[in-house]
Amino acid sequence: MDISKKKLEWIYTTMYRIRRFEETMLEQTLKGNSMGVAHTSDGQEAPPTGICAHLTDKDWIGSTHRGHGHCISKGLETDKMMAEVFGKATGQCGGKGGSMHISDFSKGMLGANGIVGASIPLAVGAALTAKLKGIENESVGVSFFGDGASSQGVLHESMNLASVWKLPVIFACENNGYAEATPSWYAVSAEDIASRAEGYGMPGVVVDGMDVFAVYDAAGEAIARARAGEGPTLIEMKTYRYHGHFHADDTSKYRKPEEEEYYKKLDSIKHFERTVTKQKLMTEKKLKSIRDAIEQEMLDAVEFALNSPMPDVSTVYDDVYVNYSNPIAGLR
Amino acid sequence: MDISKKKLEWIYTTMYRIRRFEETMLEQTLKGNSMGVAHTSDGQEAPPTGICAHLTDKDWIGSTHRGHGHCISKGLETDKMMAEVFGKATGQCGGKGGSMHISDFSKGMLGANGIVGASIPLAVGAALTAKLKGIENESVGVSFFGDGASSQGVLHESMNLASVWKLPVIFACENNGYAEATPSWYAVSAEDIASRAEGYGMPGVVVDGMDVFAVYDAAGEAIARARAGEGPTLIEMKTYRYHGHFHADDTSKYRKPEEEEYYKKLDSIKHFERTVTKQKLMTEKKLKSIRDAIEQEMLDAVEFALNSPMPDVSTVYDDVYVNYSNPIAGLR
Amino acid sequence: MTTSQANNPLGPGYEGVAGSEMRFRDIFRDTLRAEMNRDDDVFLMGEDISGGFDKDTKEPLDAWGGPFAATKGLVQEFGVERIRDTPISEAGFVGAAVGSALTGMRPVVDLMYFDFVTVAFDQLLSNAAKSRYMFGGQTKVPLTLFARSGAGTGHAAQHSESFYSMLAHIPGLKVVVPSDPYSVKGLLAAAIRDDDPVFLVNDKKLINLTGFVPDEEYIIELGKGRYMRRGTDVTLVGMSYTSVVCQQAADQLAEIGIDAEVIDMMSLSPFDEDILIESVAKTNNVVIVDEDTPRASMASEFAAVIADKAFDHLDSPVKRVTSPHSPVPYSRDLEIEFMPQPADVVGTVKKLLGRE
Amino acid sequence: MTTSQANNPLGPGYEGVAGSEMRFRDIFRDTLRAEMNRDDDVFLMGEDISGGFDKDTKEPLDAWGGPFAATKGLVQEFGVERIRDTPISEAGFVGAAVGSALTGMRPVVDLMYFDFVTVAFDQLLSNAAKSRYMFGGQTKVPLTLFARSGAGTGHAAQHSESFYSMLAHIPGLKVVVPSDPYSVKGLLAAAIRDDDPVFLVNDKKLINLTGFVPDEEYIIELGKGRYMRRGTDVTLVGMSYTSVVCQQAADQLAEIGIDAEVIDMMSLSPFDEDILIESVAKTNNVVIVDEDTPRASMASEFAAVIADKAFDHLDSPVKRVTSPHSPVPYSRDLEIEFMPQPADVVGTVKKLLGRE
Ligand SMILES: Cc1ncc(C[n+]2csc(CCOP(=O)(O)OP(=O)(O)O)c2C)c(N)n1
Ligand SMILES: Cc1ncc(C[n+]2csc(CCOP(=O)(O)OP(=O)(O)O)c2C)c(N)n1
Ligand SMILES: [Mg+2]
Ligand SMILES: [Mg+2]
Repeated sequence: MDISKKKLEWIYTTMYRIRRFEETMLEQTLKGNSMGVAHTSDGQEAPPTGICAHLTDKDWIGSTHRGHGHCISKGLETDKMMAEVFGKATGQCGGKGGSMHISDFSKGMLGANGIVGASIPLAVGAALTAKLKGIENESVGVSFFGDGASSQGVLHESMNLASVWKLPVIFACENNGYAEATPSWYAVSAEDIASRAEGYGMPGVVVDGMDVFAVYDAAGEAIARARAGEGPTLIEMKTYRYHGHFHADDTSKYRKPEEEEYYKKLDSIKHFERTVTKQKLMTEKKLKSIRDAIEQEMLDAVEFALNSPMPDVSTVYDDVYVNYSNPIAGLR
Repeated sequence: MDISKKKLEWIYTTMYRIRRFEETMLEQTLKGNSMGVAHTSDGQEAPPTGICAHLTDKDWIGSTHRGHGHCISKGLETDKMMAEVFGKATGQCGGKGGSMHISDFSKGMLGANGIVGASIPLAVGAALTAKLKGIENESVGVSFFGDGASSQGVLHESMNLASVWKLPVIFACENNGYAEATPSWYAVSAEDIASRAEGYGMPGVVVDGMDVFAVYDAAGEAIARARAGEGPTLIEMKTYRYHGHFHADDTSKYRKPEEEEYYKKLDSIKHFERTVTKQKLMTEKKLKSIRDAIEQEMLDAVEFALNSPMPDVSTVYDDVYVNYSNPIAGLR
Repeated sequence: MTTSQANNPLGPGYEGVAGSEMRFRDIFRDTLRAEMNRDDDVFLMGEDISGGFDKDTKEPLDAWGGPFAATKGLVQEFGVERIRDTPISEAGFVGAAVGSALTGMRPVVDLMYFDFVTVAFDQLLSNAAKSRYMFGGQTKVPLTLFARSGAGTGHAAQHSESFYSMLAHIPGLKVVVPSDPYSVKGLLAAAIRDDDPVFLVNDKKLINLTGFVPDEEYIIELGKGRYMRRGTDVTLVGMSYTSVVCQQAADQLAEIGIDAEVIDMMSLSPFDEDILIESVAKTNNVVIVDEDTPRASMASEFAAVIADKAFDHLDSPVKRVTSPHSPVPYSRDLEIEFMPQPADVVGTVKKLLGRE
Repeated sequence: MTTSQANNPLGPGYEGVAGSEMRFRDIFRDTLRAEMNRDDDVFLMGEDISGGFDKDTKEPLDAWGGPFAATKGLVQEFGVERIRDTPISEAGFVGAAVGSALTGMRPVVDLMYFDFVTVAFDQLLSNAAKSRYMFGGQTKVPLTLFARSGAGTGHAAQHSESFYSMLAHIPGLKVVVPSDPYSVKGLLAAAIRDDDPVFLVNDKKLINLTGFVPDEEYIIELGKGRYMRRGTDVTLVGMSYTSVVCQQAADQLAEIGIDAEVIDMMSLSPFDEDILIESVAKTNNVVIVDEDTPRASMASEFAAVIADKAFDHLDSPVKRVTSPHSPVPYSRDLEIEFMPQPADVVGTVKKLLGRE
């Protein structure tokens, strides 16, 4: 295997962190500690991890409503993420954004986004910045989106733009088979979404999205192309979300138990563990120590979030603009 | 040739009528008799003619800013069209629409449309009506759009919708090589726009859009599929506009004379004339009598338009709604 | 069940009519069902309005039954053709709905969250709203759209909009904003039967509200407001959920001896100028309460109409109580601060009438 | 060239400054050029802003130089990277511009006709306007957009919009509406240098207008209005082209002895409340003139602010002169009827002051 030991550890840490963050967050949400809508991405750890393993803080990613995995892969801190979901002042966005708007511009994370498809052109724009500044080799744009988002026109506009301008963009489609309860076989008129790449003059690859090594390899190739100035790639990763569309969604109403079990067998974390132990790249002990550290991190994150203060209500009026203070406090 | 004599006459009449309508209209516009912006489609006679040859008043078409050819192919009367372009009360829309909004719902013509790409889903909707009413066999939707419009997201959304719902739609792309001055090789990331059809689970065909027989054949097949309930087709017709993007546009600034001459040699009307006379399907005499009738029709159309009254200014306030008279005459 | 309470929301003439206490969400669905039964040309489109299909049988599962289960059960009654699940292509399917309306159907589109109208904005504004006019009255667009608006549920900046003012700005479109079970029944039926495009904006905070609904079939004329409470000291103008806010404020004002009149606009385009003028002519004071952000809003519009046509009746400045000029924040306390609250209305009225 | 006319549009302090009479279109381009020279991060995107490429050499032809030749010549100076022709994908490239602004550039987007903003509406509203707020102030969006608005050129319903009110409604976005060569220079420079998204709406009827422009570099502070004419009898409030209409109306009113004050708002969001109040406090009468359609419009907003904050100064109802609540018609006579004309303003003022 052509992955450094350090990278392997990073991959495992990241995937396990995503898994446990989602499970912990869901638990907390169902307890009433989070105040809004939360979409979990456990099961889908491989796509963001395998891709972001190739990125630095100078690369940019655009994300979705299901953004926690993207955030964690891009290096955001789970305590500030948890606090944001809890609506606390110490949250990543001061409690103003919530689960669907976590972002960290210092880490190259352009924000989760509540409008399906809307973040796709943002990553194209980040890539355009790189091209204009002549730093494509060190700053690519990755746009994460789902199978459902493939039906949004802005994806097609973005693919065409990135292609005609030869921008360093990775279109990273996380096809988890469903958009809410709607199966992709119903809503998507192509067998593989990746097959659409050809019509936009870019390579399209289908990857097993439960296999982080497969994602890592495909992403490595695409990102290398992008950094070399050879333009965009569409990567479709077939994956699966373990929980409902959002915290209160009951998947049994639209997914068969067989199907859920099938994917659990493919579990990306287990697959990683089997692979690295079999190939003697990491010891079970090392794996466990990583898991233990993450468990502690989650306890700390929840504690941090719980103990953090609510934002001051005066912050409602801040940050509408940079250069102009909001003159209308609701005309009251 | 598998086309009835009557149909051949209709095709020639229609193509020549489009040609002469555009030339006459342009002349009148440059004289100042039309008041707005007008886009001519001479050179592009084959696509609408070859397609609409298969349609009846129960079929629906959506059109573009360059809509005169579509209107004429769908059976609209040139005097009312001319009057509309002149902004007269007798115009197809009472002078309220102008060149970019000519429509005739009694003829299955959903209107020219000034927003690039915006009419595409309208044709999908008409096809949906047919499907819901169980009359797909007699009512298909045809969406005309240009190479430039292929970059609008709504095209892709519409293709996907038509495909997943198996609607009787023809996506009729008139690729004239340019969107304003922008060449399609610059703006379109595919060699052939038709190649995108595959990604939407529908057939895509490239046709010589200067050859009305080729268009007729391809359209016949696609429309037969649609009427049989087998779903949509994308037809890309490579064609050329003889005049500028709009009445005041100078093509010499962005098109080479060689290129213009090349297409003039392929002229669809001349090609038709050569073919039918060579194959002895129509006589030169018959062709001439058709041309003469059209020349007279154009004189009549201009006269009708010139002599028609301007709309009463009170009509500004009509027809904003069906069921509610406009209460605000500009608050004056 | 029969009601005779004088203070029912139906106004005079409705005392003693047969009806029952119902949830907003239930009467919404019942009305959709009734209109679909009444007219075969009515059909429904949207994401997960049934929700999910069995992979083998292709049968609909009705797993969601629409956002907030608004259409639950309808697919069993009407089938997948008329309860039509869509891909996430709002511009495409709103455009298709317009095309369908232009060719003889009466589509009803569920846009889920109101915020998503932005991705279909061109189809709504350039096609739905303009077709009749720009084609010289040749055609009509009997299209209904609905979506859920409003802050207060922790949905944050992109799922909490109340920007119905922008829709009401658009000539050719109609906009209605029910505020209780009674009004949603009458307005939804009126919208579906209307030959113009109508957008029904449904505040999320109303969805589980209960209220009296007559059994009989009725429509509420588009463009008409109603009195929710009669009073003499000040007019409170509400729309959508702020009608509830106004009523709560009126209760609190009553306790300190201020007799407020409450108007529920119900329709924003067209809207009821007469009721505004009539009420202000009596009370001489007015506060308009709107959860939409203030600039170029319906609150501004009502204020402008009053400042023009009821100017001579005014004893005090025309006041607006609105959300701030900002996106909607996520955290609960911030959301509460963001939304106009009864206390804000009470405070404004007291200041206005010099009763601080 | 030096001006000293007291009645210049620049207000006090500008007598004697060096400058010259220029066309609106020319100073617009000059300002773009100056800003691009000033800051390498500024670049321009839009359809045919250079226009056309040689098939063999791939060199830009500058065949259009932008709609109405607004950017003609710039591609020669700045090259195709910074004068970037786009496919017809407004949602895509406005979104890309937002992404680019979030990552360190200062994009300027030419949307051609104002009407086309509808296809990019979501990117503008959900991303450009909200990013700073919903991300808790982490970032800024130094994005400028411009487009051509207005009726009067026979472009019909889908190429003649003036719906800047809808943009001004959106928190997080700023909106400016220059009305002459002087103001477009200062507002465009200010917009490009501003760290928030700013939309500059440019009425087509202004494009060939000439006026005095100082040579020196200057910006006009966003959110400030100005007096175009001082008077004592009535305040006329204009914005974009209606500032010209107001001045023409004021000339006509002067002939019958009515001394009108004319305000040009210049910025719609934020806007200058103070100038409105100050002027109405003096004249006690006001007519707001707006080519946008009336419902929930900037005319409504200004009326609402005046009816609240200048209420005690008002001697007469707050009047709006706007376009009708309808799409824009095509035919010339209809278009003229549609647009607010000086005669409409004069008629309204005469009625208001009882001078009929
Ligand atoms: C424009 C828009 N339409 C609809 C929605 C509601 N919605 C949120 S997530 C979602 C499904 C998205 O599916 P997919 O892209 O496959 O992502 P996944 O949820 O599977 O991760 C929908 C319909 C939305 N947020 N934005
Ligand atoms: C959404 C939108 N963007 C831009 C325009 C301006 N515009 C009108 S026609 C045109 C070019 C269209 O090219 P194409 O689709 O190839 O059609 P053609 O003009 O070649 O017939 C453009 C950019 C528009 N009308 N609508
Ligand atoms: Mg999915
Ligand atoms: Mg073209």
